[in-house]
Amino acid sequence: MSEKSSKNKISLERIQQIREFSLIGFIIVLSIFVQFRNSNFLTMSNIDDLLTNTAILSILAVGMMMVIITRGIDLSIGATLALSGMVTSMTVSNYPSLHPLVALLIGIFIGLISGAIIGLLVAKFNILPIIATLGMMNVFRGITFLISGGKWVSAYQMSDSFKAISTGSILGINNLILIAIIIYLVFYYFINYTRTGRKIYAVGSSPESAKISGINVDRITWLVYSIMGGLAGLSGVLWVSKFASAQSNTASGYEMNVIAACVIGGVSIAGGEGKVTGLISGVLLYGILENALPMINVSPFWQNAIQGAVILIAVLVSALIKRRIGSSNKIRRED
Amino acid sequence: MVNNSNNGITLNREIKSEKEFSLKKFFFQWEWLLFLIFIAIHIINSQLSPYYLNTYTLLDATMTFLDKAFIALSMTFVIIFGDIDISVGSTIALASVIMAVLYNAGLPMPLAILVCLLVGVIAGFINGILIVKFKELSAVIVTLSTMILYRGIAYIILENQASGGFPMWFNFLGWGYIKTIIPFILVAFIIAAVIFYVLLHKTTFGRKVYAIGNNDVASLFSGVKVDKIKIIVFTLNGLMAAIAALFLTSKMGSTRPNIASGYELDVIAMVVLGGVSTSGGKGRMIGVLLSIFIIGFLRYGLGLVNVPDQVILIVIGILLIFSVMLSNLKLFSNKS
Amino acid sequence: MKKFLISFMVLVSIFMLVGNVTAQEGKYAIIVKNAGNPYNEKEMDGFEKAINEIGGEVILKAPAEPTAESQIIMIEQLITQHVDAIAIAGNDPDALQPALKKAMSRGIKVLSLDSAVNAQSRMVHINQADPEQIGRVQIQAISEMIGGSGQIAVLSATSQAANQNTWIEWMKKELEKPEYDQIELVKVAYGDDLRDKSVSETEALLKSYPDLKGIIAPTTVAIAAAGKVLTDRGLQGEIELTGLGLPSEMAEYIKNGVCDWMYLWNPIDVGYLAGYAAEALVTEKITGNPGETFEAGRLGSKEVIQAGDGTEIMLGAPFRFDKENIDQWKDVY
Amino acid sequence: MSKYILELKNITKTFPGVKALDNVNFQLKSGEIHALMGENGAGKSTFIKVITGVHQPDQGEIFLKGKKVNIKDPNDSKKLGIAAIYQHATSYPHLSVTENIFMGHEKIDIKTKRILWEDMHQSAEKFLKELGAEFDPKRRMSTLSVAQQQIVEIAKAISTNAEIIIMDEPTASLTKTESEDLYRITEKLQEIGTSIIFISHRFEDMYRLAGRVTVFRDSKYIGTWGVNEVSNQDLIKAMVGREITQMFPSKNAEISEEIFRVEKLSRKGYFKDISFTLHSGEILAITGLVGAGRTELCQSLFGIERYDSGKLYFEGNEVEIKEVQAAMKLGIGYLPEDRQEQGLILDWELDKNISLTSLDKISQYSFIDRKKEKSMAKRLAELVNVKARSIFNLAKELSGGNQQKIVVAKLLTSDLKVIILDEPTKGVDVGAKSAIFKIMADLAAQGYAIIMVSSEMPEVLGMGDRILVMRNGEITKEMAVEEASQEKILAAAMQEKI
Repeated sequence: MSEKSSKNKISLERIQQIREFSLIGFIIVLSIFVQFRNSNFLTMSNIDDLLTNTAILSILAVGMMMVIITRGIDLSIGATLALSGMVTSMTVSNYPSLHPLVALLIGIFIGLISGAIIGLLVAKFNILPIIATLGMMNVFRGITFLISGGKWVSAYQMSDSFKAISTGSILGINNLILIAIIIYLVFYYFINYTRTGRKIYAVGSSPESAKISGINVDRITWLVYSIMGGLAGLSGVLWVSKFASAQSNTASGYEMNVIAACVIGGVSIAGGEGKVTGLISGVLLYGILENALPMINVSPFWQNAIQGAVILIAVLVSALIKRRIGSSNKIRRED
Repeated sequence: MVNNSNNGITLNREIKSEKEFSLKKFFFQWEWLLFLIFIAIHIINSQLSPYYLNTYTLLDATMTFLDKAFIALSMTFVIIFGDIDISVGSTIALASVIMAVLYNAGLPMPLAILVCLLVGVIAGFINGILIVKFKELSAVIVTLSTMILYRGIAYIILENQASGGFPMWFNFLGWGYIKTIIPFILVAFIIAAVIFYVLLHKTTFGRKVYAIGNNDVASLFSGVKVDKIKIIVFTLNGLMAAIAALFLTSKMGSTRPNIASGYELDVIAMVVLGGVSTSGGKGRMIGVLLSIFIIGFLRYGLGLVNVPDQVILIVIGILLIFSVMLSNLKLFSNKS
Repeated sequence: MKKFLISFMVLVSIFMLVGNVTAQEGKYAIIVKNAGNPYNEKEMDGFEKAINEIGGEVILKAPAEPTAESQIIMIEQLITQHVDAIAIAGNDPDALQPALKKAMSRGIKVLSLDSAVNAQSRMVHINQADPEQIGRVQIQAISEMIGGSGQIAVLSATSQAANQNTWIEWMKKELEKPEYDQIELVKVAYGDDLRDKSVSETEALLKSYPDLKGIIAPTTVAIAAAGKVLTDRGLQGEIELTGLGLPSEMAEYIKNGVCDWMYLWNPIDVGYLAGYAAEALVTEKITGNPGETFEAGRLGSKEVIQAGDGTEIMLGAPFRFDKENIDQWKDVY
Repeated sequence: MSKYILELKNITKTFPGVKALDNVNFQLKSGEIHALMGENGAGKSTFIKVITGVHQPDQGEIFLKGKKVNIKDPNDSKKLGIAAIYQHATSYPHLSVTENIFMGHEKIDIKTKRILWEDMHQSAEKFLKELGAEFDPKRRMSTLSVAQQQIVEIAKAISTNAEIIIMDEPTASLTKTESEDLYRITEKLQEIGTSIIFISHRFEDMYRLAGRVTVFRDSKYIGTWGVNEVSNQDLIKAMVGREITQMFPSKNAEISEEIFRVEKLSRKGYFKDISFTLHSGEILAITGLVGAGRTELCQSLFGIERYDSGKLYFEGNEVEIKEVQAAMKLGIGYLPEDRQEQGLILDWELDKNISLTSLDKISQYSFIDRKKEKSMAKRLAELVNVKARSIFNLAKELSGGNQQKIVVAKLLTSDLKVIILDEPTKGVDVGAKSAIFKIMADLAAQGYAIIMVSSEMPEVLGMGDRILVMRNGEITKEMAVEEASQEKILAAAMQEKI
């Protein structure tokens, strides 16, 4: 393959930046439009609500981004979330004096185990991620149902300290938002400033090269699914704490929202590509759509179609931008 | 590198063009394993329920799962590309809703059915054209967006209403029998299955589909109209979703924008269990057919002894993972 | 491969134990909306209790997702098992018609409970409470709570939910009465019976209508979600909440004063009544015509009445849950 | 202390069904450049992977500086100071140059384990400068040219402080000048004391760089010679196992009427105002540096990428070629540069590969006639003299040269008049090369018109009847082979715009 080089080159950072700026631009335009229709949109309290409601999605999106970077996908996170939420809340209802931190740890632990199983299936048994997670989604969901016996855990069965996990706040910032921020800082550092974090990109960018240069591809693959599971487990606890109710069908289908947020945020399903900064704008746009559509009195029957159209447009536009840059840069080798 | 050249130019040698029959190769095929599972399921089911092993039951059982199986036929082509189409459930809803609304607005039923098929074709065509024109986007992304969009349109059209009241003869699709015991849907499915089998395995079209799934660049260089064939396959998938919509709508007698949600994952599970690899280029129609009936009868049989749905889901989930794990053992040749 | 087959068979035979088949005289089946919902579980409990009292085999079915498609498959499976009666809480009033008609044509008695299927698909419906009464009583309650004037909103389940839609229609009819002139229904929002969506819809209501005085949520996920939002924001007393919800889910919010009272019927009784009605249909004590009566165990004598173009059996008035009685019910359902 | 820095004794490695290395010996002197030669499939690649720990030998011992070592994985070899530059670049296309250089041994803060990006960028820049490259280390790897990527690979090896660097066919995709740069870099490495194993097909690489040469054949060690002690012919004989007397066949094609004419063909950003004619029986060689637009021109002539303007005349009639099918219908065939990616479906049997270009010939109403297909495949496979047991062999099981023959067989399924060959001998070993040249000569003799794109001077001069030199998307020189020389071609390929 031959290519022209050295002329008109635009660096990797530049491509990402243009993409992110266009997304942020879109978010701003959308926000102004919504604000125009409902002046309550850009108030502190609504922004607080918006961020709180997006927090869990954003936590899951970080894990999903890492999975997708390694060319994988995880459809089981909704089920893992429900399983962890159910087990934790059942524990809490039986031992009301349990410290909330312990509850969080239980949830993360359950998530980690679930994720580790999937990681094992994908890394060691070479089962394609979409199949492994599709199968385990059924299994986790079924287990949640069996252990709960079809019952819900309701608000009155949960201790106040447990519910306070998601309602409490520090320095006026809701705990959920704080947890999400901490997660983002931790993973921003992990992905950009640790060797293991960079290996995730290496594995996704070229598994063959990674293998030859001595990176343990299986271990990295296993790791990202375990992290994804752990984050889903954490989200499970936050979810049941936030809504003060645990059901076996909690967050059913939620994985699609998370994947959509990642995609809007510029994470490439083909692997190797995706940044935390991009992801934040993707998650924000998704959160704004969820928050704004009810506020500007869009008919509930139109909400689905509008969401679909916005995702499609966001994806197509970003593809066009990339193509523009690509053609002036003649990246003909990428696939 | 197995066949090393070492003797330089010799006289043109005879190259064999007849296949050597290998018993091992013949039996170590994915389809045989599926066949064994298929038999096992029937043995287990008949042990579990006294009602199971009965011509009526078995024939009737097919009515419960064949509607989505139609999509599995064309989804096989999509997955052989290495692509995936998760918008089919929404396409069903959209096609069905438009058909019902137009019928109730006075359009004769046969025309409404045609429109239903046309909606499926258009929905599939849009998927296809977007995937071909935006090669940097994977099919997952495109169909994820249209999945939300198509169902959204169905909601806009019908809001919270149901629509139905179809003529009596329309019931025949989902509920009718031929020769009093053979479900019409089974007959229709067998015909469709034969057509798709031939299309995939006997025609140049099928050969090109495999070629694209294996290596689309080489296919393009070999004169295969890659884009055109991709669009056709996605359009076909939309059409099959519309056909599934006909059977499902007939079965329910009325329609709503929320029908067939989650169908896409059922369909994908059928195809994947059938040995079609989502990484593309591999898989056979026979495997998919076996897997359709394995999942269908397994569900039906366990349902017949009133195993909770969730437990059935666990069984299917484990079956899916185990079978794929087994196929990874490289024991099985799994070629086109 | 052998190992696989053996383990597979073992697996399946374990599940065999779950659904044990014992041959008895009558076979009664119930299909609820979906599994994993305590309300539906309680309906099944009640149904099972009734059939045990009568003496008969009971089959309990609950699809994983609340869809008509999965219920159709279950009806087919029950037809194959030659049950005597099917009681169903329909996920769609019309879409089950062909399947249920097929069942009836095979001599199976079909009745619906809780969420009705259309009159052609059933012999009789077990009505937990009169929809008219359910609709009107919620308006009366909210009016009393907000003092007869102000903006109210409804937070429902999905836009498709038949029960909720009927109730909302009756709410609107009740609102036409002159005594509610001061009350304005500003919006019907849909939380799709999802926790996250119900919460964000509630928040949107609060923000879009700063003068909102009351919320009616005629479904348990929505009323609990609204209860949670109002609790978290300390809005008890400022915005009133009522509707239909499970006592267990609502205990917290009734006790803390966010929701002064709400309504529901006893799902155990709904299932229980369905069980006796099924037996009455099978033994042909009733045929589903108006005026027929039968004994429904501890519920006493019940009468079949005309309702719309079909017939139904009424359980009774919706039950009012408040601070006084919530503790005795919260652990029941 | 042994005089060898690296010594391998009696190495045997077996893969299921194949003995990839059979009792092989090898000795590398400290500070030497040692050429390793052999045909494709001789076991060179496996040999490297044994040294770098990607594969473990079944038998045999490895000594490093006289000490026996056990290399279990690539990390071990890295620690021992061994680095390899593989034939197919092992880069991460999505990541920056810096990261490609430092992947796995990033500079980190000793205490916090934090990656020090600035340090890395700086040393990456330093390494690149040392190697005479001047691109920004923050650039994305996929935006680099093949030669630039090669330099990044070398920088990667330097960054690990490797004492032994193995280069697997580094010049295969490079042009003449790029190769020269590489030679210089390699010699620089030698100067600072690095020992280098240099694997190549090209004799000129060996003569230019190496002090000693080792030859493998059929997974076996054949011998080691001083470069100055061994003749070209002897080496070929050692590699091929027989003598090749004549690399280029004598041409006896009759060049007759014009068949194809290109007038002012342009595609923005790729090539401009290309005009030439082509006659039946003629071999037209197009040469120039990689990136001169040769491949793009050919792909436009074959309808893969559309040209923007210009006219095409085929047998005197004006034609438009907008898609591959149009080109094929006219009788134009194209043999792509990258046979594995563009020419073949590696997981397919030979018969299906061969028939893919002409499915309509073996089908009726779109139904494939397997009998016809098999007999066509058999006939053509035998015609191009593929070494395979049956037409049901998978394409990936064949050697590079035989794979190339299958791609040629694919072309021959249709009735062609013009055949475009893009780098037909790239990565092909000596034995197969001469076979391919013979096929080309035969085709020309049968009246086919042939366009051959090649970067290999001897090939251009040996096979072409007429030579076009391209530079920056334009034709800078057209000459008959009689008046051409290496110097003239090179001057035309590199000259500034006239």
